[in-house]
Amino acid sequence: MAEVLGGVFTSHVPAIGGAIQRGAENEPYWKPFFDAWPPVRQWLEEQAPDVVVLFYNDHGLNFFLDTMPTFAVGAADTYTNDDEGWGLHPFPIPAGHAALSWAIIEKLVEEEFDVTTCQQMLVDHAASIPLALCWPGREAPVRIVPITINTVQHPLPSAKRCLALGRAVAKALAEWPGDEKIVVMGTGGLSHQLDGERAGFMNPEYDKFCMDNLGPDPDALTRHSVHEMVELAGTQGVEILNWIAARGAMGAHVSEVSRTYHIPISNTAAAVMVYETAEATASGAASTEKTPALA
Amino acid sequence: MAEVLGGVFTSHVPAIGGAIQRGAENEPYWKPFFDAWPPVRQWLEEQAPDVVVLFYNDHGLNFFLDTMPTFAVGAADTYTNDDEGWGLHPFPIPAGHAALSWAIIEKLVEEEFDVTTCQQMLVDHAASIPLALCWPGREAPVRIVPITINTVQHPLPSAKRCLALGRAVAKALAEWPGDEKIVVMGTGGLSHQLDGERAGFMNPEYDKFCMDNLGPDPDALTRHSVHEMVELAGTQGVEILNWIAARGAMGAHVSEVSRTYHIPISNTAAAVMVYETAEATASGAASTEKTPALA
Amino acid sequence: MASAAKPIPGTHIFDGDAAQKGYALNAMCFSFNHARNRDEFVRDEDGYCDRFGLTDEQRAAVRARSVLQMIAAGGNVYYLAKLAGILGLNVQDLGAQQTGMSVEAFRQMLLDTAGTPKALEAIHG
Amino acid sequence: MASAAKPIPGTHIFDGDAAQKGYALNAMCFSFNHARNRDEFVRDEDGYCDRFGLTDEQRAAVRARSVLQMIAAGGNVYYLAKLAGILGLNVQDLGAQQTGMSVEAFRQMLLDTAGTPKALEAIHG
Ligand SMILES: [Fe+3]
Ligand SMILES: [Fe+3]
Repeated sequence: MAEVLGGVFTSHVPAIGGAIQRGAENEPYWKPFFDAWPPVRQWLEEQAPDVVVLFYNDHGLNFFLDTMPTFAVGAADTYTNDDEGWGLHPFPIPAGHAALSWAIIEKLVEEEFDVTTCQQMLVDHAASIPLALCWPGREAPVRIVPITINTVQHPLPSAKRCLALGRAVAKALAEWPGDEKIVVMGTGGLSHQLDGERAGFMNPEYDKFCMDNLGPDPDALTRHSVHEMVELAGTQGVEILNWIAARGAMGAHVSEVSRTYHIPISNTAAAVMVYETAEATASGAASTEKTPALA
Repeated sequence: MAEVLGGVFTSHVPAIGGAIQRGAENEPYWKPFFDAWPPVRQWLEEQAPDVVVLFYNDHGLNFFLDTMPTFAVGAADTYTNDDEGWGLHPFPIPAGHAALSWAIIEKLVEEEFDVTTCQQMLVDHAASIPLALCWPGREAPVRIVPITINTVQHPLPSAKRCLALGRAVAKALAEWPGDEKIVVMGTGGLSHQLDGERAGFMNPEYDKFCMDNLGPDPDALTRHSVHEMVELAGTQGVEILNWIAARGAMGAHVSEVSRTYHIPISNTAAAVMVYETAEATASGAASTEKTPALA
Repeated sequence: MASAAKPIPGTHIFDGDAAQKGYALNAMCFSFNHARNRDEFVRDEDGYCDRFGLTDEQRAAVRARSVLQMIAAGGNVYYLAKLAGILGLNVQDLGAQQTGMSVEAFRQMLLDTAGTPKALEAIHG
Repeated sequence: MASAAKPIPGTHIFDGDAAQKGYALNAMCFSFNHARNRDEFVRDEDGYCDRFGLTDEQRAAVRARSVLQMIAAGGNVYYLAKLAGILGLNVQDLGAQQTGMSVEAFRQMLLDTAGTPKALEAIHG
């Protein structure tokens, strides 16, 4: 039986990719952010997942406004990253797990999610950078199922809808007959706004609300409308929708393994969190400390 | 206030387009099908709609399996038909009604439909032929909102989900502040199967069940799963999903204005139906005969 | 993902398994929306199949002009119809080939359906 | 469709109205995923804008290198960022320009946010 071991949640700012490619991880500006990662990598090393189900938003690499899906699910055995126009070298992307993708798609349509299925799909920095942070300097030793959420063109799906999407994915994972060990990933956020006279806006109070509640009570994050989330988190802070969906895919109960919150990375309040499920906790050594240091 | 006057439902077999372009309407093979249309055209003439909300399925002109939406809503002021590879000349396509499209998209996402929005979209014979049948020899004097439903790649949305989609569109139309007169259109079917050893399969009994119930009790059509619909209607007979969604967009109560059922057009059991709403009935002269001759 | 529902005789559900298996063949057929691609296929069929990376099974099916083999290789009839157009085959030709009938017999079968009691009831109310 | 919700100061929701208005500009920016298109834009900016059918308002905004004008003309920052890349501007440069600050002052504002009581609470628990 497949097991969902936990989830890694992280900001995905393009500049992080630049820092990785320049080898700037130890520069004073970057160190506080990159210091979040050794414990995450150790947790992943110990859990040794086979599959990552990765919730993120495309920023105009694969999708354009001609055909803009609310939810898209990759259904390929091969994905690639590519030139996004601002100088990052494409990162290596691990193989896809098409069979699991189709199982997820079947379940999502059965549960009345109107997904767009993508047998060919470029995955952008919102997928490639988190994978490079988890498994630096190599192709991640997992297979992936990428799931994108529209955070670009309003109307966006509500937080409630995104959480429900994740929960339907959880059902698909629970029914999957394979014996893969699965980790979910949610990328983006936290609060930031790149555009408009309010550019540079961040909101640590709302970010803390999200980090405090995502694990024990994710429904708390669904009380805000998308418009309220834009007000609270900034125009791009709505990328928290990816975190909310990923949290939904983890099942009901999770415990916090690690948390880092740092301001600023580029224009963004950056966060890195790991949650694990009872399955991972039961599996042993990994989580000597179940109670988060900072929560 | 906008009014939904009724709906036109028709098969959309490519060969119909060939017959139109060859001027074969009066050939013995074609006459029984084309004889359905003068009353439909007269009804449209009398109702004089401004807008057609058109539910159909793309057959591989606009969408491919790389990016395959369950539901897609056109959001353009201009659409074109194009070469589909088998010799039809492109038909003229009327202008889009992008503002109404966006109002529908807003409502659909609010009602938790995960639509793909298309600001650029080729519309195929499933849209162009029905428009050419309604308004022969000219560009239809309406603006359109095209909505596609995946009937190509399983899993398909259920009949229940398609009816709910249509009903959410009905809400959007009811809230639309414009004063347009609106007709919905649902195209495709009825029973037919092009592929496999069962090619040529048709099922008049199921077709009659659909035609008898679509108006008074569309929920009756949602009792069958998609798999059962394939068994009952044939692999391409599932295009009835477009009819079901269009019916949902008409509101609760409709009366049948006309019905034609003819076997075969190409490999298909062909049907043409018109329903009208109380708004159209109230508007007068049009429907001297509310009780369908054949029902 | 193969459907768990009971099989329907003579009927192939185009599901995820088929869509994945048939991707190259269907992509080639999708390209036939453009006349220049149809011309190119006619001019150099093998080279064109190469360009889309068809599997051996798909190439054999195309070479044999066998619709059932194309479907077994993941072809979807909505896309295959564009290839059929190049080959000058309409959907009755496809139906005849798949059912093992002559085109005439297949056409007659379609016409005969119109005369069944259920059809007469549907047609005449 | 313009949102009925109350406006958020300094914040532009990229909704249907904006998406429709900005289509040509965003399509041009989307094309900048390819190096050859970026080169072509650098070589012949006017010609490249022509090719994508930019509106006068969009062309003026691009010519002025004004992000706020581009947004007013329907630009979406996710796509505009690709144009910014060509112009050698990072998101701090964009932020400074839009807020009317110097880049240094904008950067300092971001750093200052980290020192607020709420931020310290979020950072240190
Ligand atoms: Fe982002
Ligand atoms: Fe069709």
